[in-house]
Amino acid sequence: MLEYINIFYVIFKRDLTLTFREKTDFINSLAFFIIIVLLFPLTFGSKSELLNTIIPGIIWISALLATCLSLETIFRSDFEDGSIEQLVLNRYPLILLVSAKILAHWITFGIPIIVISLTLGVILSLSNEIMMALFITLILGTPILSLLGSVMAVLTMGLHGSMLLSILILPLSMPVLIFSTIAIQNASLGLPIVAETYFLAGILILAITLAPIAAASALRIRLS
Amino acid sequence: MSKFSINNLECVRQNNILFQGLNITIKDHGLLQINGANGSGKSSLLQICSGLIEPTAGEILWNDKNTKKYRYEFQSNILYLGHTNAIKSSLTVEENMKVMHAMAGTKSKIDYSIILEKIGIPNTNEILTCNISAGQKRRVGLTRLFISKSKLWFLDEPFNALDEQGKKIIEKIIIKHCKNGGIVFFTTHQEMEINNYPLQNIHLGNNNA
Amino acid sequence: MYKWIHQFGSPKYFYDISVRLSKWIAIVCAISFIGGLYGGLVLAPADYQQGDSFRIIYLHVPAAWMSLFVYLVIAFSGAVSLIWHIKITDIIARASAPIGASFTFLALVTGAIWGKPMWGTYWVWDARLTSELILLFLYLGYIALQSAFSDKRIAARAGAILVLIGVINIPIIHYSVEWWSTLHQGPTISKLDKPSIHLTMLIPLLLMVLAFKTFYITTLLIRARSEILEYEYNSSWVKKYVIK
Amino acid sequence: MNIILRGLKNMSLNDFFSMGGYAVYVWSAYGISFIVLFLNIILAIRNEYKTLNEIKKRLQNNKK
Repeated sequence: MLEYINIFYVIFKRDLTLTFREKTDFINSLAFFIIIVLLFPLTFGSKSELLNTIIPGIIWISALLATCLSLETIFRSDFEDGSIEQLVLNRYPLILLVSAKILAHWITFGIPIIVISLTLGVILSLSNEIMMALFITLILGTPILSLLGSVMAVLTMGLHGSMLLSILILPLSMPVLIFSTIAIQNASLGLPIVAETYFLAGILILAITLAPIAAASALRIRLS
Repeated sequence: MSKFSINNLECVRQNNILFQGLNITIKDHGLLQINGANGSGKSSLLQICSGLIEPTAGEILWNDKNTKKYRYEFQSNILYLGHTNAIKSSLTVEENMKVMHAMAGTKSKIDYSIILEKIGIPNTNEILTCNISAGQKRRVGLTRLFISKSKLWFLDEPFNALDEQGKKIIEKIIIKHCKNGGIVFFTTHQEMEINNYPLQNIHLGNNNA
Repeated sequence: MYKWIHQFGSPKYFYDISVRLSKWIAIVCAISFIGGLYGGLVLAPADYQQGDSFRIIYLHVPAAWMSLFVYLVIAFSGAVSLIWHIKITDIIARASAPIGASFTFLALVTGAIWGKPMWGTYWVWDARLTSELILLFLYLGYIALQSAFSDKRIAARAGAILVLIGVINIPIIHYSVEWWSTLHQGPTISKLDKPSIHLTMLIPLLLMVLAFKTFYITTLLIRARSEILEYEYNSSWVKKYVIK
Repeated sequence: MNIILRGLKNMSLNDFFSMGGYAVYVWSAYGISFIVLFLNIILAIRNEYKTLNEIKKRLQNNKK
């Protein structure tokens, strides 16, 4: 049992060091996220009433788009230098290795987006309930995007053009976006947001159980 | 005493038949060389045997058990090394070897510097692999042969991008592995690579089509 | 049982069947189409509320129903081809995707056209129409993924994985859109639902559903035939067949 | 049987086409549907002939 934890930790640490050594993807995705959020106050005028009703929605949409762009990096570097074959053909179950990579992707791309969106929320002066709702929905939502996105990333690995990955992942991430924006609106009206959080948690658990299996079999198919 | 056998394997790629009705059985101490022109299906045969690709027909048995059903039992005894040497360019040589060590699952502590000396690129532990030459990268990839303890090796053109001295080192390690009970499949496009060890030879040419 | 599947799964056997079958099913489709249209347009009395504009139901409901049905067929054949590596189900999934996409497009267009006389705007954010729209994106994603691969076998099995995930997501999408639309708009008394309609209105509707289903099968068989030829073009029976 | 005949009797031709004032919507919906379905079937048939001819051509020049 110990060696499984060890291999999980080794792959996880390897991916973390890789992302922090090649900072480009990491910084691009966060810069992209911030720029999109800042576009909206510029277009709608910072004091307009309309703005602070839709700011949480904007933050969520740009979080979704930023994760879309960063999904490609999970398997691209492994696919290019061939270490994907070592992952598939080794003694440890592929599901374990793939979930290590997905967790590494969530840590390196999901958590910074959550931190930055909260700071943006503070800058754009959102009330505390909205901030809490935004935090909860992001904490539950971004892992779903990473999990579903990793399967799509495997399917579109090595194909030209990363548009295909976004076309595949966006329709599937609609429920996450819908439940999060409803939760935020309820929070702004002071209503309880328990129902949407349960939904998001339900989808998250479904994604955690199914996505690594799907990603593992997709990897085997993609390489054959 | 383990046995690796292939029964009437067939592979059709883009509607031309690479090979058909291939039967091979290899026991311990076996060494098999697969040679043929480029694109004659050498790598496909290797990838099919290692389970990466599915053949259009036929099956692969390890100790008479179908490798697809007993996938992880088979996979814990093999080492596959493709054309690309599967190392991360932004990690240092030692970090790459640490990952290989964990992937190979060997419990014993391994001193990486000794292996690097054996393979001919001493004290390059701390250098980032992007700053070393292609030949040295190939050798870092080949350090897997020292680290892994699997019995069955599938090596795809282990000798290319290697100078004379490198070829000798790899030849020595392959023969040593075969001597103490290992099985090695390797592909090459030159004629005879290893000549001081009894080896089976499969020639894949377009005459099979 | 397993032998039957394999025997049915062989492309040559499927090809012969499809040549004979598609003629008969085409006839059934034509008859039910004419019967449904005649019944719907002529026989059925005008709806007391919407007048004659409700006749679009005879196109909208079968198309919407078929769009989901075809997606389930693709998911089922994808699952079968993943588990048992049968070539025919790959071809069925690949051939039925464009048909399913055009059904969804039809459902959306007829739904929008129907919305104009009833709600005054072409596009109304009704729960069903929005989940149809997302289903259309799922189809486009599947077709785009299929055409992105050069090797047909990998394309089919990658598409199967995508569709299986899509199928698991469809109830989630449908429910979240339902939740979303009841929140924003309040429960629209949408006429898109199958109203408890009078018998003379119901029969044409069933005929139209039969017509759409048989249309799907005929087009699927024809499209599958050309896919089979492409798959097997260097095998002996294709050469014999082509020269004949 | 009489239902079918009854339909024909009381519906004169021009108010059949006017569809109780909603002619534009009903007929445009039916028109688009026919076009889409027709396109589907035609493309499928054309595709089949195209592949058949392609294979014929390929066999010819293989034989040469």
